[in-house]
Amino acid sequence: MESVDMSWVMLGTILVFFMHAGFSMVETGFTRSKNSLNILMKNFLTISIGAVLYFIVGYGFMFGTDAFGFIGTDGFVLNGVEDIGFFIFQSMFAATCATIISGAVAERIKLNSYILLTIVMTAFIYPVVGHWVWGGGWLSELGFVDFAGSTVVHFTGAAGAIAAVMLLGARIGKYSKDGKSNVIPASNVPLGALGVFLLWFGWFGFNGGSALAADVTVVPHVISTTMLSASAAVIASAYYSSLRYKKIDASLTLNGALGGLVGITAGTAAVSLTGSIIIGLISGIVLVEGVAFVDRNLKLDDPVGAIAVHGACGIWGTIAVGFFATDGGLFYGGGATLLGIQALGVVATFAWTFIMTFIVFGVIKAVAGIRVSEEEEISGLDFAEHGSQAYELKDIMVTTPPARQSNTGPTGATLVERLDQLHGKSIKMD
Amino acid sequence: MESVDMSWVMLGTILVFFMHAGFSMVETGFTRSKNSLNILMKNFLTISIGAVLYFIVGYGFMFGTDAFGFIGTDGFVLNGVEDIGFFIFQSMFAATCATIISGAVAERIKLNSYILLTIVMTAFIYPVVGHWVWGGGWLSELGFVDFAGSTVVHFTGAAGAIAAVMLLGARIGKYSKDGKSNVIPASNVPLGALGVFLLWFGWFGFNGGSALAADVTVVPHVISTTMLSASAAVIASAYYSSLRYKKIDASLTLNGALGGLVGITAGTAAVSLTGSIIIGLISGIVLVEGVAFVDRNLKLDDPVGAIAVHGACGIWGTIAVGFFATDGGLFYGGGATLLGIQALGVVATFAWTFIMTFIVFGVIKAVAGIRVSEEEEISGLDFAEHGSQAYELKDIMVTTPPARQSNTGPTGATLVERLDQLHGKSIKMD
Amino acid sequence: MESVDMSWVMLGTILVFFMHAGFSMVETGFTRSKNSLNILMKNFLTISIGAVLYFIVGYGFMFGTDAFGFIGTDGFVLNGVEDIGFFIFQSMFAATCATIISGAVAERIKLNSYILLTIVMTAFIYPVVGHWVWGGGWLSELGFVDFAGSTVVHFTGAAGAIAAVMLLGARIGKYSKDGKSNVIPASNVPLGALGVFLLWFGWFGFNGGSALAADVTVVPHVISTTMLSASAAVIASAYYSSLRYKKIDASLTLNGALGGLVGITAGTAAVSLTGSIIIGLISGIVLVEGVAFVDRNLKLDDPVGAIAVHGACGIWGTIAVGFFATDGGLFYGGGATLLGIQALGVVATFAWTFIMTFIVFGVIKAVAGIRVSEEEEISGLDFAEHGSQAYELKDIMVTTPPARQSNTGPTGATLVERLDQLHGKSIKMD
Amino acid sequence: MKKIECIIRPEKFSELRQKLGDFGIYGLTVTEAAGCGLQEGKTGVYRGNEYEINLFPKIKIEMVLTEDMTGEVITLIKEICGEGNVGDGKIFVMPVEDVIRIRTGENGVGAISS
Amino acid sequence: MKKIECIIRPEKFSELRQKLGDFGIYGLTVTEAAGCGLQEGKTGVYRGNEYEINLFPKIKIEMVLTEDMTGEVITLIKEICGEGNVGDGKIFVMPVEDVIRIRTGENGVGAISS
Amino acid sequence: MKKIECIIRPEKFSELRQKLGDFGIYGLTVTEAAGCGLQEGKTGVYRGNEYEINLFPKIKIEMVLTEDMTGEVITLIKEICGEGNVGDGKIFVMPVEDVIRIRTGENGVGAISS
Ligand SMILES: Nc1ncnc2c1ncn2[C@@H]1O[C@H](COP(=O)(O)OP(=O)(O)O)[C@@H](O)[C@H]1O
Ligand SMILES: Nc1ncnc2c1ncn2[C@@H]1O[C@H](COP(=O)(O)OP(=O)(O)O)[C@@H](O)[C@H]1O
Ligand SMILES: Nc1ncnc2c1ncn2[C@@H]1O[C@H](COP(=O)(O)OP(=O)(O)O)[C@@H](O)[C@H]1O
Repeated sequence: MESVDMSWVMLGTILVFFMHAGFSMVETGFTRSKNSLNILMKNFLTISIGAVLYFIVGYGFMFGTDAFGFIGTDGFVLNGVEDIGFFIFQSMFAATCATIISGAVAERIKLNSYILLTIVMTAFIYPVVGHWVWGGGWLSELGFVDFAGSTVVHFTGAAGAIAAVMLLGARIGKYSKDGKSNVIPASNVPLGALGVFLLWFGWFGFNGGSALAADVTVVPHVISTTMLSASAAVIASAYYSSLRYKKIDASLTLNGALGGLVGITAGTAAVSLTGSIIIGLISGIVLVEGVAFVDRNLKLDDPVGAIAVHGACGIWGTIAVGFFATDGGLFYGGGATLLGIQALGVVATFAWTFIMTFIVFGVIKAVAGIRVSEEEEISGLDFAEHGSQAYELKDIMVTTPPARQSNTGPTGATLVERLDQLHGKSIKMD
Repeated sequence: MESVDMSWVMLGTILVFFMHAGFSMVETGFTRSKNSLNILMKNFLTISIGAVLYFIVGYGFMFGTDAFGFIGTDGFVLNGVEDIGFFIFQSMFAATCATIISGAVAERIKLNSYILLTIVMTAFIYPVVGHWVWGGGWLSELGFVDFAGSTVVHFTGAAGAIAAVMLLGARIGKYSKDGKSNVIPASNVPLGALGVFLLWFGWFGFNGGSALAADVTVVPHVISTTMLSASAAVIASAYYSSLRYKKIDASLTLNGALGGLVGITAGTAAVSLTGSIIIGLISGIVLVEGVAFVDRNLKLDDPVGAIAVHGACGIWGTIAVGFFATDGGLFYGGGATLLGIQALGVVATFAWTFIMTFIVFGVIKAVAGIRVSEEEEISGLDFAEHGSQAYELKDIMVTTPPARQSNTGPTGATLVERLDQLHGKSIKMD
Repeated sequence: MESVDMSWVMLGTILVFFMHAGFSMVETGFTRSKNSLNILMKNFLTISIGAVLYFIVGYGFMFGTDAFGFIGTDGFVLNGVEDIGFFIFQSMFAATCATIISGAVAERIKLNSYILLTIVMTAFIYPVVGHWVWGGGWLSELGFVDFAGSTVVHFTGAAGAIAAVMLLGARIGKYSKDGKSNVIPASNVPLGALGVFLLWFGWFGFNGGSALAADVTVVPHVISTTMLSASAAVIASAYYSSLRYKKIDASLTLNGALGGLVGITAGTAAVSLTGSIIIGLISGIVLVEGVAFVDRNLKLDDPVGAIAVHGACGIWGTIAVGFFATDGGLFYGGGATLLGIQALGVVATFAWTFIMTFIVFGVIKAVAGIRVSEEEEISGLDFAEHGSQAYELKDIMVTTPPARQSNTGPTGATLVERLDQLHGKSIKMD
Repeated sequence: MKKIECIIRPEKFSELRQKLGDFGIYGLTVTEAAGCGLQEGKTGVYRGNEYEINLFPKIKIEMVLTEDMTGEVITLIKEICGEGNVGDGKIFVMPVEDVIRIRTGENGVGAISS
Repeated sequence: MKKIECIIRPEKFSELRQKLGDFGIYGLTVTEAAGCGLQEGKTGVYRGNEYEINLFPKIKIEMVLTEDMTGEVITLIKEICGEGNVGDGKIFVMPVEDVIRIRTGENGVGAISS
Repeated sequence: MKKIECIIRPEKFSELRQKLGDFGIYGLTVTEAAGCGLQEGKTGVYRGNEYEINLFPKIKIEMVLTEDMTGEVITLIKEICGEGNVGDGKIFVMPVEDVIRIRTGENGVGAISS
């Protein structure tokens, strides 16, 4: 392998890793401060467990010798694997897929149950889909196009999120008895906005690195389509939300940027620059409608909009390739074949991921429970699960408790002295 | 084109993109929290609109076939353009120039009027200056040196900001009736400091990428001068501010880092390492004096110090090349020619940008108005323009409103029951 | 030098620079908000002064012509130095070593005394250690292995921190009279978590760049071991802390990630992927125990856990090479020689750094004082040293003070008018 | 006129406020407070050290009412905010000599009648 | 002695405070509060769902004064804080039995005279 | 029964609270306040412009007590919170007509006795 190609893929690897900082900030910013520590821990554990498990089994299932076009069968613990660079690049994707779920289930899921789900996701559910499309499985045989993972990574994550949220239920207070969807405002949108920038930044590695080489004919094109699609989506979601809701909705516009990125991920190398702008514009609208549909029709409580971003826009992006691919796309006289294959890929991925997640998480629910107690949810997961809080605790809140006892006649000059005699020198804490 | 050069330029592109995260955090951190959403939206829309418009027209005006040394005339929608990588790299610069204005006009400008200005800026005003210097226009013919854009990008942005602020006026309460400049403290300096780091980080791509190739004789030198100048500027502004104001002023020191980066941008490849340290030290002082001058003499209300950072230090950086360029600089026996050309470039750029911006924004002011209502400004732009707020809203603030009506004798055990009968089951919201 | 190698090292340089953003956010997030500005200024000044001084003298002491295997003797101001890229890469490391101290001494050190220490650290103390190991000094002669600086950079920083904290003492209220270690909660853990991500991200450049070339046989391996060790450490510290303290401690888990990174830094190129996981797991436990030991046994007040992260894990990482190095490690039949050399390196580094820092900082303490006044510490360093605060100041707190004077019979319709007559039109500030 | 100050659990505020409205009382002033009493503190842990939180967040509501309403308002508060758990809170009844509506300058009962 | 509690719009505080000072009154205690009454709520929208904010930020000022000053102080508050818009706020006058200046221990009027 | 309101320096709260506990008083309500009076303002500087901070953070403690305890409690507050520096704070003693314990509904002294 060439040094320059290796460097490019390693750069991509590092950037995809960095997307996890983005996910963490988006999820922390879009939820309430009483659950911030918990969300951060979920994210750190997801990327960590994901990387280790992908090394042990995930990579093998995904890229090992094919069996029935369904799954890989060797290369566990990288046994006999030459290209370590390719492994580490791919391992970042595995964790990305898993972390998508963490946002949708935030503020009420039990940490340990979440971890169990993450384990199955990164070790098995995702690698299988990955094998179908990138590991020489049946979908790749059919000619399914998903350059960097609109379906493989993003839609898979969203499908898992749908199943998880269905089993988990909404946060307390999110839906009124009459089914009205209530507002649970974000705690730190600037942090969330930063997270979106981090994701956007990392995405250049996600899409660009997927060229797997510093190919001058591919990479600049990929960087450009990625940039233009995200930009178009920001514009679309900003103005479409102001059309629909009278105001430019900040958090929807931020989601919109991500929607545009998810939307272009499949076709980034296959569509023209103009095509990428159109895909982005539509992604922005799909996102706004998607959030409304998930929140008010499906009544799935998704605090950060993960299902709309990665699900709705993931589907759109995958299908869009069928229309906009300069080679084989419907709009370029390529007929409907590709379109059909793309659709098939989406359906198959949904079926597999949704069903598997539903079963696995359903079992966890039955056996261990998946939701924190109502009391913990109200007072916040941070104190309950981590014994602490994310933001400053006022000094006055933390004090050494007064010892309880009755007064037995003390002596001494001042009241304080007398009290001190009773209790021994009092320990003063800052 | 070589893979390695392409990779380097793409890395630069990604890093320059990331500078927008920096701008957003600086502007959000240095202003009041009641306007944070609005500032974030401005930044996201600027980069997005900038990228799309630069693709459609900007690139053509800047790098198309020259007409009279003034403007490019073809290559719109990248028609007939080979090097997509160069386009996407340049498009990030266009947005950067526009976003500089957003900080200076923060906390009182109407979002849509700002957007209109941004459109003209990225589509026309900036590309023309860019053509003069980098597109084969008249300034490049004269031998004007601006390696990465102290003038082309930064000073152009600042010149536009001056015009915009003049038309817009100061924030309510910024200046007392007697002309005293009052303090409007920042809401989140740590976020602003993070923004400065993001900008500094991205600047290595801004200057380094401008080599347009992984040239071993240029790039390491550029990275080093960029680093040393910024460092020297931090030291200078920290200690100069403590000399002038008795305290090491944190926000001025943060601005100082940016001043040092702007200051070295023109000469990064042309001056020696020692030269870069001197340029940086002076930039740090120029920044502190610049902020004082803009704020207290010009009475231009610039919440984030954009005019001092990009304007004062932009001029200094461009002129400095005339002194410190190892080839042709005054201090290296190169005479005053280069110095004169540099000065001419600054003047020409100011004239063009200031006048154009003044006209365009003046028209917008006359036609649509550019400033939010006093009431909106006081209560904050976030709620007024986006219907929401950036940071956590206390639960108690959000409640279902009590229905107003007179009591008609109810029956039932407890008061609550009786009230419920009156109103049907009450909907309780979190 | 090859373009591709240069590009890779420059990428590393930029990433290591970015680690300073990480340090700043971790330190700001883990301490109280009344000291945030001060911590940010410390970090900005550290990197800035570090870079400039390393250019002037540090590089020469570290990589100049060797004298007695102890120190370099030329190349000051890069005199006669060819490879500028190598210099700038190394300069980032120097600042990193110094900044480690800033976290441990936070919330009570005098800024200027800290700066003096930083100067000596980056100009002399660190370069000497660097010379021993990387500059052809005696330790490198012995075959001491420290690929990217577990000892050279991290442990050196920690050793300095220990000396500094011993001389400085604990923050007011940290230890009760009876020696009990009290809790002083963090002010912004999400910001701290972001900092950890920034550091982790930058670390890929820290370790990867240390290959000093885009070597396909080394780099992917280094990126992988770095990733796996950090991941393993996160898992270990999360679950070990929950075992030890009943809860998954968020801030310890965040420290754990850094512990795993420090732990793999020495052996990143020398150990197997599996080895890196084991090293990481142990690092996570070492971190948790290290924090407990430093805080409750040594009673060294280290607000951010710098001593445990860079010290305890730095030692472990260096020693671990002796066990896990696939070539020469004890577990690979290499005998105990390497192990002995590694241990010797740790001891020598500690002796030199601790003693030097103790002397230098002791002198500063005697001459200028190193600690702010009790009053300043209680009210916070931000207002005392910078005249301002990090987060929003409520409008009502800032007002124009009422002039004090007695009432001399005024006339006029309303009370307000009469008062105004008395005082001339009152200036109203926002 | 009387001033009723009550200290309640934050999570009860929303419902109480609504019921007061149903009851015809819209005017009130709220402040965030923290309180302690018989309620047992909770223990947290940070970096391995335990700490006790023994001040609990409470909401303090102030209402100035005409004499005749106080009784029913107190009943209402007790019914809505009384969980029966330690920490439910207190109600204080205090005398008020006069009330002025700043907008109109009217005082006495007229100043609080909506 | 009387205690005057007034609930006003935050933006009025700065001027009121200054005028009180001109008037010779420097001692006061301020708390941030939120209130509701006749003032109409405002509607926000977040991710497409509407919500109503019907508690408004207010500033609560507490001043303990000698009987004779209360009248003029009330006038002053009405003049400065009375915009004539719903939501201007209220003034409550309450009895105080004693005041102690912690620093000196002196009580009664001496404790609040500057 | 009496209500004691005291305004103190935040750094004194922890010790005062503990001593009150030693003294048998556990029930109290705290709010963060800001105050001014004779205490001199401090000057800050931001981006080269000076500004004055002349409201100081204070802690406001409210305790409802039986008549007989007020005296000693006041002494205690004076001893603990009296540094002798301007800004130490004030104590206000006010009448309370009734207290209700929401949890049990009991009123009068029984509502505050622990
Ligand atoms: N004597 C008191 N004076 C003022 N406030 C009090 C007093 N006693 C209790 N409170 C307030 O009432 C709240 C609940 O009191 P507590 O004794 O904990 O429970 P309960 O009222 O159910 O017995 C406390 O948190 C405090 O805010
Ligand atoms: N009965 C009351 N008790 C205590 N506070 C009240 C009462 N009525 C109103 N307030 C306070 O006064 C503020 C203004 O009252 P409101 O009725 O909205 O306007 P106005 O006083 O102009 O009629 C409210 O926000 C609330 O804080
Ligand atoms: N007349 C008053 N009414 C209400 N609060 C007051 C009054 N005078 C002072 N205070 C409060 O007491 C605090 C201390 O008062 P100040 O005059 O500054 O110091 P000292 O009480 O030591 O003379 C002030 O910050 C303010 O909160």
